[in-house]
Amino acid sequence: MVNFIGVVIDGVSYGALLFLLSIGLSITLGMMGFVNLAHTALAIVGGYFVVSFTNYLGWPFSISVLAAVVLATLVGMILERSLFQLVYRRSPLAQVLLTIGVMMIVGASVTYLWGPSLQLIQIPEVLTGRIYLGEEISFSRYRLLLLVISVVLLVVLTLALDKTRFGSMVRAAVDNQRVAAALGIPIQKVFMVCFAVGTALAGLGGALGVEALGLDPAFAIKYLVLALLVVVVGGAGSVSGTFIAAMGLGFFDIATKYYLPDLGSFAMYAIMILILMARPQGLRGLKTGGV
Amino acid sequence: MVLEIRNLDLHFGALYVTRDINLTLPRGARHALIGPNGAGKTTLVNLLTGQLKPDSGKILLDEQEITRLPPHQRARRGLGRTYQINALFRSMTPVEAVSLAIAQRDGNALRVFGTAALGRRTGEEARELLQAVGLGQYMNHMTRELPYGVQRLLEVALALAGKPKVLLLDEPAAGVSTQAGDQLFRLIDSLPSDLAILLIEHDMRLVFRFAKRITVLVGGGVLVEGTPEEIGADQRVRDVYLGHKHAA
Amino acid sequence: AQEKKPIRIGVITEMSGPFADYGRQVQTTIEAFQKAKGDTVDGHKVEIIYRDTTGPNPEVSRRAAQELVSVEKVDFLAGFGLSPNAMGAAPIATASKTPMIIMNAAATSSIVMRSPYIVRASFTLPQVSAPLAAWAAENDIKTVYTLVSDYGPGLDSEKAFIKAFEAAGGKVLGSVRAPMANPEFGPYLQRASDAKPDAIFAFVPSGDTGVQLLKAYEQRGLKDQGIQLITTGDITDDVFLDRIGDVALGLVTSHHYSMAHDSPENKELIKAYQAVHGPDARVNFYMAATWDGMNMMYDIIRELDGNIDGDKAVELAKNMKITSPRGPIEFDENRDVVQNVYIRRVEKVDGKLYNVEFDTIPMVKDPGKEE
Amino acid sequence: MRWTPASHRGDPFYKSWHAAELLLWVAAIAAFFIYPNYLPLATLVVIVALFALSLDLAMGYAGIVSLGHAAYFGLGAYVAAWLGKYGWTEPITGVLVAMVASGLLGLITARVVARGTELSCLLVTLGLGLLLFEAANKANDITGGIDGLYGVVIAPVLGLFEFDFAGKTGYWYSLCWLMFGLLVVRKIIGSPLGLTLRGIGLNKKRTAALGVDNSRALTIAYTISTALAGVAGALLTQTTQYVAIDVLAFHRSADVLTMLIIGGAGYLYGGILGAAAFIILQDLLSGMNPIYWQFWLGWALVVIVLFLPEGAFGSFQQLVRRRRPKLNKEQDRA
Amino acid sequence: MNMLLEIEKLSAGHGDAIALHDISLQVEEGRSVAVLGRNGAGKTTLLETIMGLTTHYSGNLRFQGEILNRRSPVQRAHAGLGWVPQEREAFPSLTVTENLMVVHQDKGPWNLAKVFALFPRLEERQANLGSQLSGGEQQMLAIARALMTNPRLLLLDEPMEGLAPIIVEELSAAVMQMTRETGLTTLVVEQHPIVALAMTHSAIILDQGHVVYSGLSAELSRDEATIDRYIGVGQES
Ligand SMILES: Nc1ncnc2c1ncn2[C@@H]1O[C@H](COP(=O)(O)OP(=O)(O)OP(=O)(O)O)[C@@H](O)[C@H]1O
Ligand SMILES: Nc1ncnc2c1ncn2[C@@H]1O[C@H](COP(=O)(O)OP(=O)(O)OP(=O)(O)O)[C@@H](O)[C@H]1O
Ligand SMILES: [Mg+2]
Ligand SMILES: [Mg+2]
Repeated sequence: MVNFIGVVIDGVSYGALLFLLSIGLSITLGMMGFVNLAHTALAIVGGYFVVSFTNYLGWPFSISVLAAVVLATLVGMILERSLFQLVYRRSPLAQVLLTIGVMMIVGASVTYLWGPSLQLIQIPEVLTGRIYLGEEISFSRYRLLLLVISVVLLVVLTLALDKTRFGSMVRAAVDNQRVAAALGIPIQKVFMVCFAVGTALAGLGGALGVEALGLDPAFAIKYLVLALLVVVVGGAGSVSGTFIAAMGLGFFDIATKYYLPDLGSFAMYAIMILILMARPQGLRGLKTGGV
Repeated sequence: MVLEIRNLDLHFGALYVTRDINLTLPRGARHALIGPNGAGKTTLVNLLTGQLKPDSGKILLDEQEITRLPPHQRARRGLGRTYQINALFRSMTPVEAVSLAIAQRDGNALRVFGTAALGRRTGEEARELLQAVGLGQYMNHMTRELPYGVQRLLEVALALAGKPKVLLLDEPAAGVSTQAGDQLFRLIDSLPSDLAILLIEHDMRLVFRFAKRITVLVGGGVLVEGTPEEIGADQRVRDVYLGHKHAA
Repeated sequence: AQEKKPIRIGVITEMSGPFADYGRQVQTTIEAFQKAKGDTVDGHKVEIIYRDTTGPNPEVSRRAAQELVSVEKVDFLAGFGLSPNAMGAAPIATASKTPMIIMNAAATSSIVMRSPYIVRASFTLPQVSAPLAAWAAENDIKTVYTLVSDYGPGLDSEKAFIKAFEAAGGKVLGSVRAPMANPEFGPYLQRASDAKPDAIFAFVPSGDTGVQLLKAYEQRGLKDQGIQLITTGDITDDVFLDRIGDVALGLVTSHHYSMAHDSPENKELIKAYQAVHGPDARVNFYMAATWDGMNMMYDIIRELDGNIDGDKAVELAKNMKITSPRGPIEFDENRDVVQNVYIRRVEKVDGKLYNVEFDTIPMVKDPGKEE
Repeated sequence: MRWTPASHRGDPFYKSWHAAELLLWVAAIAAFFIYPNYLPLATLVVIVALFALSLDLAMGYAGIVSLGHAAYFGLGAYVAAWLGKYGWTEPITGVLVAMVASGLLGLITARVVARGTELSCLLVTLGLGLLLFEAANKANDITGGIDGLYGVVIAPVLGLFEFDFAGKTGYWYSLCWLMFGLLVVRKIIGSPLGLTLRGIGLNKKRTAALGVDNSRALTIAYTISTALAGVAGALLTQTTQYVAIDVLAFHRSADVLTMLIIGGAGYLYGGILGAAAFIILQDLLSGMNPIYWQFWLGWALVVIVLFLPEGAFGSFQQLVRRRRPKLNKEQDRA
Repeated sequence: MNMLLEIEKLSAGHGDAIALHDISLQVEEGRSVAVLGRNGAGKTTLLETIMGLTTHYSGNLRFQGEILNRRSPVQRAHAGLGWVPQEREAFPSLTVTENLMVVHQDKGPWNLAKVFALFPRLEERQANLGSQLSGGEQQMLAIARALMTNPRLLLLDEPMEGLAPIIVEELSAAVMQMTRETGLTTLVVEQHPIVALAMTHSAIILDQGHVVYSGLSAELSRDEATIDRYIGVGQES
C-alpha cells in the first residue's frame, strides 16, 4: 500500500512535468492545428535564458523564469510573424518541414551561443528536498511546485480558452480560415495571440524543466516525441485532455516501471497505440464529423 | 420488395432522429421522402447506407438483411446514393472520379495488372455518362474548380455509375439551375424501370413530377404516406411543411 | 624546417546532435595540443580534418572514413566518441591500412577486434566497472542492487560488475535496466531501495541522464536510509561536475582519469588546455585520451618521418609505454589500453568539486573480452 | 496536379513515360563516372531514394502519413544481415526474403495504422517504430544492439560481381533495385488501384459509398510500401555488410519523411529527388562546417517550404505541366 | 440617391482563370437585388469578389463611397458586408450558439435572441456542433450567422437551397420585412427566378461572366423570353 501511494505520488509528479512540457504544444498543435515540431525548440530557448539569468547574471530563480518566458515568447513571436504565419494555410506537411527546419536552426544557434554541453542550474534551497507526509510517504518540493503550477494553468487555460469567445474564434479560424475571415474574425491576430500563448507555455515548460531534466541542445528532439504523445493521446485542442493524458501517462509509466521494470518504454508506446486505435481523436478530442 | 425498412430507430442523446420507421420500396419504385428541415431524412439515408448504425430495427435489401453490414458491402449489393452536402473527390476530374466508380462496380478497383483495354473502356463509359448527366463541357476540369451546381450533377453521376438496384437521391437538384435540373429529371425518368428510387427534395415541382408515392417524415417518424394527390391535399402536411402558398 | 610532406589526420566524431559535446571536447583538446606542441612534427605539418557523425550513426561514420581515406588521403583516422561509430569505420581502416586511434568509444570491449589497425587510447567500460566491484566488496558493501541504462554498454557494465562482485563474495540482490529515452529514475530507485542493499551500483551515460539519476537518488533520501550509490566515473564527468552541485558530494566512483590527478603530466595538460580555453575550463577523461592519442600520433610521425605505413604505425603504437596525464598506460596484445583504475570520491577543493582519488587498482586490462 | 493518369489520352489509368524521366537515369549513370570517389554516398542516395519512394506509395498516394517507416526498413536490414551471417549469402534472394519479411510486418500492422486521423496515424506509426526499436534493443543477443552485427557475408551478385570497397558493385546493384521499385510503384499508380487509392486519400466516405473496401485497398498499398522499404533496408546491409540498431531509429523515419516532403509527396520522383538533395546537401554542409551545418540545412528547408510549395519536384512539374484548358473562355452552349 | 455598393467594370477570377468580365452594378441603400444565371455563370464568384476572396484584376468596387479593391476580407466584413456562402460552411467544431456568437458584432439590431426568433429550429439545436446539423439547419445557421455581423449589405448565395417550402416562404417574407424596416440592403443569388424576383426590387442576369440583363425585378418577371433565354424554362408545371 505504501508502495502504491509512492507510485501514485511519483506518477503525479512525473505527470506534472509532462503536462508542462506539452501544454504549449496542445495549444499550437491542438487548437490552432499548426503542426509545430519546433515546440520543444522554443522550450529550450526558455531553458537557456533561465540558465543564463541564474548562472551568469545571478538573478533569483523566480525572476529568471519569468524573464525567460517573456524572452522565449518574443523569440516565438518573431518566428511566427516572419515564418510560421506564412504556412498556416498550407498543408500539415509543409508545416512539418518548416518547423523541422526551424528546430535545426534553433538547435544550431543555441549550440553556438551556449555550447553543446549540459547546462544545469541551482534552485533555491526551499525548493530542494522533500516534504514528508508520513513515515514513508514524501513528495519532492520542486515537483510539488510543478504540480501546483500545472493545476493553476489547467484552470486558467480552461477558463480562458474552452468556453470564451476567443476560444471559439481560434476554432472557427482553424475550421475554415476563408469563411472566418470573410465574417470578420481577425484570423491573423487570433493566431498570433494563440501562438504567443503557446510559446509562452513552451518557454515556461523549458524553463521549469531545466532543473528536473538538465538542458542541452538535443533536448528539443529528446522531448518532442514525449510532448507529441501527450497531446495526441489527450486529444488535440483540449487543455483538460492534455492534463488527463499527462497525469494518466505519467502514472502509467511510473507504475509499469516500478511493477514491471522489464517492459522499459514498451508499455508507454503500447498504451499510446491502443488508446489511439480506440479513440483516434484522443481522449478528449472533439469528433468533428465529415471527412 | 427490393428495400424493406422495419421498425428502425436511432437517437442521438435525447433526440430521436429516427422513430420506428417502416418503409418498403418495390422494384421500380419512384418514391419521394419529404419533411421539414431536421426531420431525419438524411439520417434515414445514412442508416440505409451504413454510415450510421440503428439502435434497433432491420433493413432488408432483396430480402436479405443488411442492417449490420459496413457501407461498402451495402454499396456492392446495389445501394447507391448521393450526398446532400457534396462529398466529392475534390482533386480529381469528373472523368477520373466516375472511372473509379465504374471500375469498382466491375470489381476492378483494386486491380494492378492487365488493365490496358479496361482503361479505355472505362474512360469511354465515364464520358458517356457525364455527357448524359449534363457535365459534358466540364469533365476534364478539377472538381474543386467546378461551379457548385455542376458539382451537384457530379454527385448524381457518381451514384449512377455504380448501376445500383436502389438509388437514394438526397436533394440532387438543389443548387442546380432550372434548366439543368429539368435535364437531370429527364435522365432520371429514363433510368431502367426496375430500378427503385428514393428521392429527397424540397422543390415540390420536382417532387410532384417525379413521385408515384410520397412519405412525409416529421420529427423522425412517418407522418403520412400516400400518393402525390393525397399528400398535396393533406392539411397536416401543409401546416408543417408545404406552407400555404403551395397549391397542389 | 624545410618543405616536408604534410600529415593529415581525419577526426571522425559527434559534432552535432545529442552527443555534440564529445565532438567539442575532441576539437578543443586538439586545438590546445597543437597550440602547446606546435602543428608541425619534424617539419611535417599536421592538418586536422573533422567529420561529423551526428550521433550514433555507423553508416555515416563509415562513409566519412571512406571519404577521408580516398578523397582527403588522410594518414590517420582518429576521434570516435561512440562505439558504433568506431565499429562503422573499422572495415575502412582495415581495407586502406590506415591506423585508427580511438579516443573515447569505451562502451564495447570488442571494438579493437574489428580491425588490426585500431589502437584504443581511452578505456573500456568493463575495465572501470570490475575494479569498483572489487573495491566495494573489500569495503563493507555486502549486497548491491544494480541499475544500468538499457543498451549494449549498460549490459556490459552490469555483467562485468556482477561477475567481479560475486567473485569477491558479494551478493547482488537484483538488477534493473532503465530505458534510454525519458528515464524517470524514481521507480527504479524505489525498487532498489525496497531490496535494502548496502549500495546501488549504477552506470548511465554521461550527461543529463546521469544528473537526473543523481537528483533522483538525492531526492528520495536514499543516502539517509544508508544506501550508498557507487558508479563509474561517467556520471561525475569533470566537465560539468562542478555544475551538478552539492548533490554529487561524497559520491564514490571508479575511473581512469580525474582532473584532480596529481602529476606533472596532468598539470601540463590542464595548463595547455586552460591557456587556450580560459582559466575556468575543465578537463575530463575524453580530453585526456585525446591528448594521449595526439601524443601517440606525433610520436609515430616522428619515428616514421612522415611515411605513415599502417602496419608499422600500429606496431609502434602497440609497444608504447607512456606516462600519461592519467598515470602510466600501455597496450595489450589486442592494442587495447592497459591502465590504472582509480577509486575516487567527489570533494570540494578550493570551492570547486573534483573527483579526488583515494585508491588505485594498478594496470587493469580489459576484462570484457574473455568469454 | 499530381503525376497521375492523364485523362487526355482517353484512358483514366493510362500513364505514359516522360522523356524527362530518362534524364534522371542518365544522371545516375553519369554520377558513377564523374564521382568515382563518392560511390558510397551515391549508393546511400540510391538506397534512401528507394526508401523514400516506398514511403511515397503509403503517404503520397494512399494518404497514410507515417513517422515510423524505419521499422520496415530496419527489419529488412536485419533480415538481410541474419541471412548473410548464417550462411545464406546470395544477395538477390536475400533481398527478396527481406522484402517478404517487411511486407508481412506491414500486412500485420496495416490494420492498426490505416485508420483514424492523420495525426493519430502519425503517432501510431511513430509508436510502432519506437516499439520495434525497443524490441531490437532488448534483443541485444540477436541484433547486436547498438554495436551492430558483424560477420555479414554477401556473395557476389549473380556469382560474378563482388561487393568491392570502392562500392562499384553496390552502386549498380542498388540502382537496379531502385529501378525495380520505381516500376512497381509506377505500375500501381497508373492502375485502377492507384486511382482508388487517390480516391481514398481524398474522400474515404465516398469511396466506401461507391463500394470500395477502403481498408483492403490501404492494406495492399501499405504492404507493398513496407515491402519496398524492406528492400531498401536489405540493400543498406548488403552494401555495407553491417547493420546496427540505428537502422530502426526515429531519426531515420523523420529524415525520410523530410526528404519526401522536400521532393514533393505524390509525385513519384519527388522522393528520389528529395533524397538526393537532402543527403548531398547534408554531406556538403557538414563537410564545410561540421558543427553548425544544421543551421544551414534548417534554412534550406525553410526556403524550400516557402518558395517551392509542392516540393522541389512538384513545383518543377507544376511549372512545366501543360495548362489545362481553362473554363469559360469559349464554351459551347449546351 | 444613396448608392451603397457601386461596381465599375470589374474583372476578377480564380487564380489566372478570369470568371467575371467588366461587371458593372449599382445597389441602392435599402434595396435588394437579385443575381440570376445558369450554373457557372459567375454568381458565386461575384459575391466572393465583393468579399475579397478572389483575384481582383481590374475595375473598382466601392462600398459606402469607399474603394474596397485592396481591402482584406476581414476589413470588408467590418465595413458592413455580410456573407452567406453557397456551401453554408458552418464551423463544424463550434456549437450553433458559438457559431453565431463568434462573429457577432454588436452594432445593429441582430442578436442571438433575434436570430433564434427568426429560426426557432436553431434554438432547438443550439448545443449541436456545426457538423451535427441537417443540411437545411446548416443553411439557416449560415444565414443567421451573417445576420449576427449586423451588416449593411447582406450577400446571400442561394439562401433558399435545401430549405423546406414553408421556411422559404417565411424567410423571403422576413428578408422583405428587414429591407423595409431596417434598411438592410441585400444581394440575393438564386436559381429560381420566381422566388428571387418576388422578393427583390431589381435584378441582373449573368451569363459566362458578363452582365446580360439589368433591370427591375417586376419587369423581368414579366419578360419570359429573357428568362427563357438566359436561365431556362422553369415556369411549366
Ligand atoms: N451527430 C448528431 N448529434 C446530434 N444531433 C444530430 C446529429 N446529426 C444530426 N443530428 C440532428 O438530427 C436531425 C435530423 O437530421 P437530418 O440531416 O436527417 O435532417 P433532414 O431531414 O435531412 O433535414 P434537411 O431537410 O434539412 O436536410 C437534425 O435535427 C440534426 O440536427
Ligand atoms: N476555384 C476555382 N478555380 C478555378 N475556376 C473556378 C473556381 N471556382 C469557380 N471557377 C469557375 O468560375 C466560373 C464561375 O463559377 P461560379 O461558381 O461563380 O458560378 P455560379 O454562377 O455560382 O454557378 P452555380 O449556380 O453552379 O453556383 C465557372 O466557370 C467555374 O468553373
Ligand atoms: Mg437532409
Ligand atoms: Mg454559385
